[in-house]
Amino acid sequence: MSEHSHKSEHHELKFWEKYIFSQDHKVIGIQYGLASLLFLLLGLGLVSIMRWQLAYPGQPIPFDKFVYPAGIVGVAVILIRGMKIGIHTLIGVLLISIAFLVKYLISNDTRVSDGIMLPEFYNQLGAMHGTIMIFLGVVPLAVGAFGNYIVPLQIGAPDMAFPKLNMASFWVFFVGGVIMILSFFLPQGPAQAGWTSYPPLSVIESQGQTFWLLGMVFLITSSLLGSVNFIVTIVQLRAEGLTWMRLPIFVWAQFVTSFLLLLAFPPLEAAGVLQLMDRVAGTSFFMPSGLVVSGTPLDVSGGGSPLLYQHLFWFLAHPEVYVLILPAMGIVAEIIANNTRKPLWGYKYVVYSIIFLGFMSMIVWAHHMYITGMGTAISVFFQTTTMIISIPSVIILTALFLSLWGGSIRFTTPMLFALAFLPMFGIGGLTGLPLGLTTSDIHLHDTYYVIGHFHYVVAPGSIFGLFAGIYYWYPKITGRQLNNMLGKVHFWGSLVAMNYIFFPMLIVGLAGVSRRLYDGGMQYAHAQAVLPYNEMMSIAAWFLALFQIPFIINIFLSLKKGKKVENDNPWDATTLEWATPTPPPHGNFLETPVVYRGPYEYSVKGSSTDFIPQNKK
Amino acid sequence: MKDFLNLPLNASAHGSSIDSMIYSMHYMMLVLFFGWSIYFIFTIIKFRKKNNPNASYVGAKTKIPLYLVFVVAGIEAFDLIGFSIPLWAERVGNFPKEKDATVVRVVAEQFAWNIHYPGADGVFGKSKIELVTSDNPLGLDRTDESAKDDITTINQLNLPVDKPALIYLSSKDVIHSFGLPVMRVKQDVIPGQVIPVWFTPTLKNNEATPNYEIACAQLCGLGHYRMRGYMTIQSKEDFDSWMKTEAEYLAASY
Amino acid sequence: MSAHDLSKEVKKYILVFVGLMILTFVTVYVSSLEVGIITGIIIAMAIAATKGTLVASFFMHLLHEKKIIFWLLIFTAIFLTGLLLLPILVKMNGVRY
Amino acid sequence: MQIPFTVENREDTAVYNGKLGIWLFLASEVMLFGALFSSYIFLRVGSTNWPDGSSILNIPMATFNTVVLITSSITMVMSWVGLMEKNYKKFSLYMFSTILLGTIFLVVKYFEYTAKFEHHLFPSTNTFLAIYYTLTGLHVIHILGGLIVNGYHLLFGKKMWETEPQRFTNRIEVSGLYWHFVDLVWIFLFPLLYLL
Ligand code: HEA
Ligand code: HEA
Ligand code: CUA
Ligand SMILES: [Cu+2]
Repeated sequence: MSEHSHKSEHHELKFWEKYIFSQDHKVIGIQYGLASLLFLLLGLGLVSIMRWQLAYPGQPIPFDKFVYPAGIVGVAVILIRGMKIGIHTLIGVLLISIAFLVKYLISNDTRVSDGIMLPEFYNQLGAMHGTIMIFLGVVPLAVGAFGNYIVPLQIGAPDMAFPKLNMASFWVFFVGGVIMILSFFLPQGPAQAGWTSYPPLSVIESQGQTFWLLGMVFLITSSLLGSVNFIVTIVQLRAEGLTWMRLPIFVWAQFVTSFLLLLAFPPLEAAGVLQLMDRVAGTSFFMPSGLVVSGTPLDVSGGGSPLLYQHLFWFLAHPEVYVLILPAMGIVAEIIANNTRKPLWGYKYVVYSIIFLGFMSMIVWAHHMYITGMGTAISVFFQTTTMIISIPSVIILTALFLSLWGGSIRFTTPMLFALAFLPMFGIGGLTGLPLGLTTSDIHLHDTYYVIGHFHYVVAPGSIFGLFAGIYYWYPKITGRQLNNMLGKVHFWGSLVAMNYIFFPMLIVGLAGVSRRLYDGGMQYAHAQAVLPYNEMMSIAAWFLALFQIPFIINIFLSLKKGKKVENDNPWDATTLEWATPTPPPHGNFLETPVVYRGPYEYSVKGSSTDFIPQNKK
Repeated sequence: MKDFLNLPLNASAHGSSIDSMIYSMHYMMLVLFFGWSIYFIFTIIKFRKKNNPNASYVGAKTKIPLYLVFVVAGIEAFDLIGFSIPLWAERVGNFPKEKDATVVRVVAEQFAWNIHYPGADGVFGKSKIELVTSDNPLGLDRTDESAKDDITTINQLNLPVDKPALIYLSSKDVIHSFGLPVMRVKQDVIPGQVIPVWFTPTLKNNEATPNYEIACAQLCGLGHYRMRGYMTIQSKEDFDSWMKTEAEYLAASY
Repeated sequence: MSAHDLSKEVKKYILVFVGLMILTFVTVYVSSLEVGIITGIIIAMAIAATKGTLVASFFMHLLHEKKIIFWLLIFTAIFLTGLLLLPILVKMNGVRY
Repeated sequence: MQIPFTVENREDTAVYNGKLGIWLFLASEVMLFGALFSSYIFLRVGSTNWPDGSSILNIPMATFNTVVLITSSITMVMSWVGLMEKNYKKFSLYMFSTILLGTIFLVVKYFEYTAKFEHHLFPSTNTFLAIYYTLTGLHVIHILGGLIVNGYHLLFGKKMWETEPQRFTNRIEVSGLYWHFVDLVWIFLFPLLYLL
């Protein structure tokens, strides 16, 4: 984000052309990054409120006590350097808007009565937490931010193939996000039928659902535009000599991810359009005949099928979970190779596994629907595909584990996150197996076990992978290192806190406690034994939130105060993004790079350095 | 060691096979997890920069871990073919005959379970949505001959022990999920469909646990968390006498 | 593409156009016959598929197209088949008493 | 650095960026309409009283529209031929006809819709009409999109044609691919909704 280091080739760009409606993939990547980090923060905020109700059902939410102090601190931070505008202004504005949002959320009597959360509000928080985390947090960060910033650099391209389309894709995403945010301010609040939005419930719910659907249509469109761009970029703009089997794993991951987005998102778009019709035009695509809602027959023509929606939804949403994990795996692979100073073990196995994973992920979707009344034949099909799809993940993990052997491991902050990713994703993945078999899924379906399973893969899995990526590429993006001490606090705090949150979920789930319970299962006899865990998980969640503060401080502080990098390749890495100036100028490379070797040529015998960049003859 | 997963009490005939499957999966998971964890910790200590300043280009030469993948696949296949498929086929394909079973209709609504017994004649009376009122949530047409003796309750399911129960699930409004944790039964209730589910209760309720629970497992609106029903498993005699009282009560109220 | 090739192409386009027109009227005509629902669907879909193939092969130049696009389309076709077929199979294989 | 292969083909893939891009986009469109077709079949198979499309909808109008759309496809491809022959006038003429035909399609559609509304046949009336409106509505949106792009080429294309003729020809080819796809979708919609 610094102005020096490049002569503008054409005319001087105006501020808004350069930073707002920019067509430069790097600026767009940063825009995506900031937006998605804010959304992650919001998702975290929502879940922090939610966890209060789970820990102390029926007790007034105390968070409004923090609102004014936070607001005052915010104003103070803004004024800290007089009327000067800078990064501190941003932090201050952030604090004030969070304070305002929390205040707004918990001071509305359709959501909170006498300070006590109402069930509607709990459901809204749950639905929006899931939606925001997945569609506005992790996907835009993994694909929008890292994909945009890193992929063109790693393949030696001057930009994405279609810069205008790239800009459009960000702004369409932005509109989608704004719609989702606006829905919080509706009189009856945002969507409350879960992130899965199963009809008929979602069709008879309040206005927020319409906003959710509209927002989703925008987000989907944005992803579609983005994925076309990524695929064309990777296929067409690879530098000379950069053959397919020389691509960094991260690029492979983005490539397959883009295909998943491209081909799996349209069915959800269809489902969204049909549900929108059901809500707005009174059609009955998902509404069967003869519904009676709270005593009055529903006035719809009927004849629809609720299960149709579930098929369309999961046809996307299963591939979607691999969209969440593949980029993170790619980042982890990059970082492991770099910090063990040796090539990845089994590059080819990993590549083939990623491709196979992508392919298989399109035909396992109904494992989310075992309990909807599935016959034997179809269940055999989906169980088998589900078991088969676990194999490539096992291979990827095995390869990453074996890559450590014989390395010279450096425990840098990105490496810590990458290393933690392995066992954490392992727990998440392994707990997917009993869910993948119909018979054990009978007991575990829709319990906290599922919640535990997927949080292990998305939080200490995907999110850790993405954190690792931020720590790893920050020097390239800004020219400065993130602070190591703060990074380690962030890492250890998050790792411990997350395990305290998500491991108990597995235990609670095995006891048979349903998910999405407003009171955490307080009424149920079978939940009594595991109820105490609720408080523990909540406290850990708040600690987790606190441990993000060093990270936020680090991100902003290091922009100005971080240690300057000495050269363009501070990690002594091999891939092409490090062959650019820091930060890369418009057009990226000073001269068109040519690639002579594979992506991870570390510790090659007979070489003077322990790494040989891809573009070195 | 057998109960380290803390599964809830099992009160059905098929439950133990589900449990042993869950256990068998978790044993495999534990072995894998601890096996890899030991390797992991060992490796990151042995090969940290201090202990191993120069990395080896070749790294691990062994391919044994790849063969481990086949072992994992083998265990998965074993669980799939040996347990899951036959058990599932039993659950969804091998229903008891109506005459051998306690047949009940369960109609879910926001946020209650309507239980409907066919009564002495063994035939369910007709329901009509026009007749739905708060006293008659099922919209049962009492003028229908076969409906006269039908017994309905709300949130209270009684079943005799050791006799298969065959339950027809349907919903009036949104999707619910009929979950009986102690029976290892869970079935989504989809509006517009009638879905059967069956199990054989083997454990009577007693003073200490006067009833079991029906838990709604699928988000169905703001009252999802309180959509709880009770299930009482009785001896055949107790069940019959309960039926009789209900029938008398019904006769008295018409 | 030389001028000669182009005029050959144009001839093809016109032939395809005529074919499409004929097929359009054939499909309308067939639908007015009483052929039974299944036969009707099969005929209508066969005609539509033929027309679609014509458009794709000639107007969209798929016949001359490059490998990479074929791969993409094969890929899509596989998933499309899954998408079209599986929900129906699932519907047919539900739990029933 | 310029972005490579915006005009000429990349050697190993033998396509230019735009062409690969549009085909990818069409692949996702295939999945979109595929999902909707799948929903149609799903609902229809499960329905006990599916109305006969031909008894509700106007077949002559739709047949006319089919003819219009197919014709617009050939004019579209001819406008590209015009550019290949370096004949801008031919291009303009055919492009204009394409837009005209597209507009006619929309006008006919408009009359079809209003006729339905007058008979109180709304999306909420039954599932057949619901899917009819949704599928044709989505198709109409696609036509509109195509018209806007083609209109842009017709009105503002001259400048690019004079400076970068090859790039402009590519653009027309790409727009053509999209337009033919929209035609292709209609070819399936027509029998599915009107005739079966
Ligand atoms: C990033 C996201 C992600 C990933 C990668 C996965 C991966 C997997 N998931 Fe998960 N899943 C979700 C996200 C994800 N899932 C979400 C969000 C839901 C819930 C949606 C909702 O209902 O709201 C869900 C729900 C879900 C269900 C439905 C449960 C239910 O509702 O009843 C099922 C069932 O089959 C399932 C299975 C699997 C399987 C078999 C894998 C496999 O791919 C996993 C394969 C991985 C392994 C097998 C690990 C291998 C590792 C080793 C062998 C090494 C071990 C070493 C150490 C631990 C040190 N998942
Ligand atoms: C990507 C997906 C994702 C992620 C990352 C998370 C993260 C977390 N989730 Fe969430 N969750 C879901 C997806 C996700 N979740 C979904 C889909 C559901 C189901 C919803 C439904 O029922 O419909 C769910 C449901 C769910 C529930 C169950 C609700 C219920 O069933 O009633 C709970 C309960 O505790 C929970 C908790 C948490 C916690 C404590 C985290 C923590 O890990 C959060 C940690 C947060 C971060 C790690 C953010 C860090 C980023 C920053 C701090 C940004 C910094 C900013 C700048 C620099 C500007 N989640
Ligand atoms: Cu009914 Cu949840
Ligand atoms: Cu899945």
